Amino acid sequence: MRPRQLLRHHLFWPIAALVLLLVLNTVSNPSFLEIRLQNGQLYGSLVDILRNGAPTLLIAVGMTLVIATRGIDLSVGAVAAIAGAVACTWIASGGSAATAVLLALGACVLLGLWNGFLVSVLGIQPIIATLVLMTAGRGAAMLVTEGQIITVDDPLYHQIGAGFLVLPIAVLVSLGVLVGVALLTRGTALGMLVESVGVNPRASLLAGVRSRTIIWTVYVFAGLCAGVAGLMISSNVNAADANNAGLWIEMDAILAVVIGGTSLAGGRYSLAGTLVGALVIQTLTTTVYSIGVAPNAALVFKAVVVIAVCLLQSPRTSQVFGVRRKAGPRPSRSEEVTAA
Amino acid sequence: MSVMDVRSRQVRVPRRFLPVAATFAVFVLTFGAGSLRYEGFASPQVLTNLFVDNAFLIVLAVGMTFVILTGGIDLSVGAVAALSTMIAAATLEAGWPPLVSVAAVLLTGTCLGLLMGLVIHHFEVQPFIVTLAGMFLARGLCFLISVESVSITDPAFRAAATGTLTPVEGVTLTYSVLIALAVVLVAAHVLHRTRFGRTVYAVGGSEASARLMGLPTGRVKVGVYAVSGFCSALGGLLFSLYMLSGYGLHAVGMELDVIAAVVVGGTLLSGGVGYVAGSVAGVLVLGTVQTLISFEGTLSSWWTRIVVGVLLLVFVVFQRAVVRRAR
Amino acid sequence: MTDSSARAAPAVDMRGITVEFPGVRALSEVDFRLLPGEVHALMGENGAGKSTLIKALTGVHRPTSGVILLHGEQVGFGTPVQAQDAGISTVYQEVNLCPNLSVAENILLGREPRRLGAIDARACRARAAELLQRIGLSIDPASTLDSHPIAVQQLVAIARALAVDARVLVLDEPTSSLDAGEVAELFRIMRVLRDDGVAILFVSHFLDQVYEIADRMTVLRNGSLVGEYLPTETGRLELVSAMLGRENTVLEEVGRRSQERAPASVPVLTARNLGRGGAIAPFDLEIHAGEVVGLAGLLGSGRTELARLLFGADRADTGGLSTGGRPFRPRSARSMIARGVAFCSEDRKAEGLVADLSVRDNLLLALQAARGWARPVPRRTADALVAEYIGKLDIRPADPGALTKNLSGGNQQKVLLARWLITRPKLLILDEPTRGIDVGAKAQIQQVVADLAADGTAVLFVSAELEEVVRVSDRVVVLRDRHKVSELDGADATVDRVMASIAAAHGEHGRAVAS
Amino acid sequence: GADGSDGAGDDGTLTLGFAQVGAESGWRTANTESIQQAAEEAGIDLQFSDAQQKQENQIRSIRSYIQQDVDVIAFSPVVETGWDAVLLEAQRADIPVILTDRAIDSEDDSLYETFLGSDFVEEGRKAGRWLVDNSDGPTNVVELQGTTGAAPAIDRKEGFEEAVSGSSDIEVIATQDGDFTRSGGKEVMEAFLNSHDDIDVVYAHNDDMGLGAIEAIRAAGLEPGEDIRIITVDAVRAGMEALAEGEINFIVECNPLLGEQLMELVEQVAAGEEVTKRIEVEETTFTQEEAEAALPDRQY
Ligand SMILES: Nc1ncnc2c1ncn2[C@@H]1O[C@H](COP(=O)(O)OP(=O)(O)OP(=O)(O)O)[C@@H](O)[C@H]1O
Ligand SMILES: Nc1ncnc2c1ncn2[C@@H]1O[C@H](COP(=O)(O)OP(=O)(O)OP(=O)(O)O)[C@@H](O)[C@H]1O
Ligand SMILES: [Mg+2]
Ligand SMILES: [Mg+2]
Repeated sequence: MRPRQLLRHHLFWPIAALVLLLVLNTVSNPSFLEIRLQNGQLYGSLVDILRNGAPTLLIAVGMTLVIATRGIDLSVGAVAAIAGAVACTWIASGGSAATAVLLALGACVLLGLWNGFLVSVLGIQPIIATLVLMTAGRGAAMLVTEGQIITVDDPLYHQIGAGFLVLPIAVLVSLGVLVGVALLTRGTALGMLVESVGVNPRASLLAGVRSRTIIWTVYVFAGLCAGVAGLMISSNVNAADANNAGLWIEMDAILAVVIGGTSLAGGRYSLAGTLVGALVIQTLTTTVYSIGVAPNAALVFKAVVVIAVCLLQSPRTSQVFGVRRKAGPRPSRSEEVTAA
Repeated sequence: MSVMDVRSRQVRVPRRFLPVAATFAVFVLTFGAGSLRYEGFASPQVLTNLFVDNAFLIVLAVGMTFVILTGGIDLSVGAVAALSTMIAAATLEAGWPPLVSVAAVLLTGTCLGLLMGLVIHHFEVQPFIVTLAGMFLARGLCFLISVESVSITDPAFRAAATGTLTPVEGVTLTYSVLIALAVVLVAAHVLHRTRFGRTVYAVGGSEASARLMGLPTGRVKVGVYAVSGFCSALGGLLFSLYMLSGYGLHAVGMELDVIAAVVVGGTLLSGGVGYVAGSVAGVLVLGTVQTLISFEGTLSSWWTRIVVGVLLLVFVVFQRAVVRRAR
Repeated sequence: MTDSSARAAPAVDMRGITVEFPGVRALSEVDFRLLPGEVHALMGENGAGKSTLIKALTGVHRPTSGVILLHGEQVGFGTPVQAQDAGISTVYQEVNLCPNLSVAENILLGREPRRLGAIDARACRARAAELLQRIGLSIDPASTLDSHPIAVQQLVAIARALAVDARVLVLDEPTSSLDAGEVAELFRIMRVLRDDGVAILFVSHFLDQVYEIADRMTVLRNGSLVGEYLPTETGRLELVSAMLGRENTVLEEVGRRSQERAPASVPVLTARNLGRGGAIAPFDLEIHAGEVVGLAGLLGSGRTELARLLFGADRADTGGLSTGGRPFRPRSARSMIARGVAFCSEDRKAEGLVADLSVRDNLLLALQAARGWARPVPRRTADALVAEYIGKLDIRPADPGALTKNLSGGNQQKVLLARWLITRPKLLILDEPTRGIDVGAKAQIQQVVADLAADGTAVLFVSAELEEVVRVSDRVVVLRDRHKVSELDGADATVDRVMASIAAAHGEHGRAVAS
Repeated sequence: GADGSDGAGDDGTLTLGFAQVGAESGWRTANTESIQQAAEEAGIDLQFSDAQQKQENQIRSIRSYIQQDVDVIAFSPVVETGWDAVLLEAQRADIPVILTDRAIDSEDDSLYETFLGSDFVEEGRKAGRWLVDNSDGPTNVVELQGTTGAAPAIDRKEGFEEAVSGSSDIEVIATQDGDFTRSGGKEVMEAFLNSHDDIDVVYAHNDDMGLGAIEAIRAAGLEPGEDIRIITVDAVRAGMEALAEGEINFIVECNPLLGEQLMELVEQVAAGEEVTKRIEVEETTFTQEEAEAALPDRQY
């Protein structure tokens, strides 16, 4: 009974994929799992994976809530670029790191408000509403930096993306936000209301749920997450690259959310799943770099891993293999049909 | 009391055509605005160029319309188009006859689409993910064929690419335009005059209901991805005529342009509502934006992006307003 | 048990059917036989397994064990398509049509007349019009389905089922939101088909209807077969106790509430000249605390529209509301909820339940929404409330964690009702609250309404079943053609008087049909 | 719309339609600015468009320049192939075309007047030659490649390999796509550092990746420029500063400032003069000392 339940857990296969990737890395490079403590900082490939995955994870956390309301936010990459651009330009022109961060995050909140306005008030389809900012936002980021890569040299700012408190600060921030969101949404009624808006917006509205405010809030939160992620990305390399920072990160974030078992159709979400998903994605990237999959084949490799995880995770697969009962009804398919 | 008199609410303009009509109106307005602002804009050739430059987009948008109508999404279209250019270029370079090469491209695209459809339907994996993986796969395959761009030197292809028609004095168009328009007509016919098409709408409206109504939902769900794969391949071929080359980085991010065009054309991403005509209008609108920017000629790189975003916004908001007013 | 069944070879013969869902055994070892040329009623409480049996027959669910014979041949349908091809035409309980398509398209989907491989639009229109005509529904076949209320959608689903020459016709609660006129029409058609030798499986919770139309009845209880009965030989009481598994159940439905109306208290809600173009002509209405006001009228008379306007679910063009003497315009559902008004929609699938969430979440949704996200209902209180209402309304399975979408239709309806009861509103608007509810539960719900009123809650009660409206209401408001035509009070509020008011000549309100 | 821009020709000002690749790097932005500035100084009317790294956009812009009947068209091709159709159109409309920065791969070189730009292979060779001259003993090199398939990436790799192939000591032990960006460079370098502990030299296809690698090397507790030597291409300001500070060891210049040269060419071509098919931009290389000297008057 026990192993069977384990096999059916929605995170079993993503975690299995994660383990497999780690094994693959360890085989090709035995020192892969090594972690050393150096000047009070943990150091090693695993830590690198965590640190490089931190922005994706953070964005994915925001994205999870947006997706739970049946939305999607394509603009996070552009918002991240804007955050980096604003902060670095401010610092480069002599401002302090603290005001730079505040300024950047303020801008991101505004952008989140904007997305939320388009989606919840004007009722524009989320994918298009956020596509607007995805396109224009990157332009705005370049406007701020005037197309240059702004290099900064501020030790405090550098801490956000590359600093350590035993673990990299970026990792601590992302995990902190993840845990915070989990506590906030599950400890209060927020999670339930978000899910209810995602499953049946009309019914929720008639039940008195403030759908509009909720939808608005999740976009603002996604914007804020993207902003912090943008600060991490730019601070990690001490530079704001408006054109490339956070490019396609929205896809990685969405991928992470979905691998973690949250449906793009809205409704139930899993933050733990998002964490696992983000780790899988980042480990995949690192694997490609470090076991030297030829750059040409890297994308094929990625496709194969993603598809494999999704196929194994599919309820249909577990029906065909393993957990087969004697010709039982096919619940997955019929579940959608409202029982009558 | 046996006959009930249940009056439906008065319908003024056929409400379902409103978004499409709105998009066409937006297109006409922008084009008009461009003509007033820029010399040489109001020429028939500029209008024709919208089709010439966007023939491949139109074909991709048609395929995407099928998928979105069922409530799905296909992120692989850009990558499959790139793969098509690559296969065409590589096979032609290897000396295949053009027709065989074309057949190979179309077959590959359709098979890829079919495969994704099968996974989506039979394993119940979300379309977004399957097609995203399909996108990685197709791009990866491009680079496995060659990392560099490959020129197409086949005379037949070159003739097809550079050959022009002059239906009216002063207006030239390419064969691609004719192919794209033919695809649109066929698609409209399939969607509205065949059971397959009706089922596409039904699945988008309510898949569970469609299944209970005894419609072949599985076949249709797989089918639309095959259609989209085919359209991507055909679009890729038109693209390879446009570029006369194959390259793994062709059409990067084009899936988003295509989705934008379809949605601007009034199709709902939740499925069940929309028309190919709307998607064509959507492509024309996006094409007009590009043309406006070229004619403006003073925009820096960043302003270009900002203007594209803002114009997209203006269109969508305008369209929303029209549709809402009519409610 | 009778031996009349032995006469003809059964059209459908289901033997030892067992259906299991993860953790639930919905049917166990059920035998069921349907003969050609009969109307066979399938009876049972909510959640007894009627719909599941139907879905097992039509290939939606595959039985864990058991065999199905169709005209003597063993079949095993994997999908509804196969069942349909084998000549079984089905109307499922929830309206299962495509809201985005037109009425005509919905009727003909998958069987459109074609010419040269292409759909023949003209033939389609003609065929759809003919089928609508057949069930006596005069709506524009080109209008989209979702522009029609549930009752019309139900009729469209029936028209669709009649579009094929099926030898087996399955109707799962087709009459749940129809009123007497449509039901009579439907029965006329069913009789014609029966006489043609079609085997008809019919599910309904209305005993009157069953006794009127059925030739035989099969009763299920808790997923098991209780027995087969003939209406001519079985009394209602006997049937009901077979369904409920209890002897001497109180079949006596809740009587007309006897107390005198609370003397001219301040109205809970007053509508003045409230109206919406194309939906309902401006009307005045007062609802007092402790009063049950019934809304009566035919299909499409505007009952739902009136209720929605009062709740602010739709926006009014004219007039306004007032509570406690203070006038206001209803802006949104939320603002009305804040004023103590609750609304239970007739369309539970689209506007009521949050299907993917648990019963618990659904029950608490409105209460939680009113409190705001930051103040979750304390766990203990929540558990107590959920347990209380699951018990009070007898929601089955009594598992707060079950997904609402997996509940039977009647139980879903109870969840929706309980959601609003939990909020203790001042005015409860109930649009078809007993739709799809079984006999026992219906009495229960009527009792709940009576209790609410006794506690001082005002109730606006909308139902297609006129008797029910009259029984529970202190006052009946009659609607016709989207106009409020009369208000019947006290002794005037009888079924006959209401009928008369509904049927009164059109000339009576000359300005009719405002739209 | 032929009469529309005849006016432009009448008053003697030339109109140049320039289709830029995009603004994907600081180098490109410097390139754009140089062209805009030079056009202004030369009194040439510049119609500028940005293709956002998409060839189809660039083709579209060129088409619209033909529609607008500009006097000369110039562009930096996104990719080498696929220009024949649109250039044929330009040729039919009698508009001369100049390529900048990157070449095209076409059999018919009558389609353009001239190509003004760098020789990427030569840049790779310069980097390789410096390494051969400046290393003794076994040297392990890791290579941070530009975007897979991009012409500069392919050519710089090829040139470098060619130059170091003669030396048996120098070995390229790993090569990976760093996408021409800092974060790409940093992430790939981290992975390299974790999987190889014997890296002597980093060869990065542009400064940005090199700068990212510096961050990674420093984070690993090593001294960039000392423990691991770094060679890059481009010589943008940030790179030059790092070079002057000793964090980079050698930079091969790839000069974006071809505005003036371009404007001269435009005038010549418009006047119908014959120009050579291939004009190279003046480029040099920088060692640490040279960088210090050059920095004060670098323009970008
Ligand atoms: N997909 C499903 N998953 C789990 N349980 C289910 C599912 N469908 C039905 N059930 C359960 O099976 C039982 C029988 O349900 P069914 O819908 O057949 O009842 P019914 O007799 O039609 O009731 P009603 O009169 O309320 O429509 C119920 O307990 C229900 O909860
Ligand atoms: N959204 C809509 N768009 C167009 N017409 C509508 C819409 N909603 C309702 N109608 C029409 O309004 C009429 C009145 O509907 P309403 O739901 O008020 O009737 P009702 O009296 O409640 O009847 P029922 O018993 O069906 O609930 C119906 O005939 C329907 O065709
Ligand atoms: Mg049922
Ligand atoms: Mg109603």
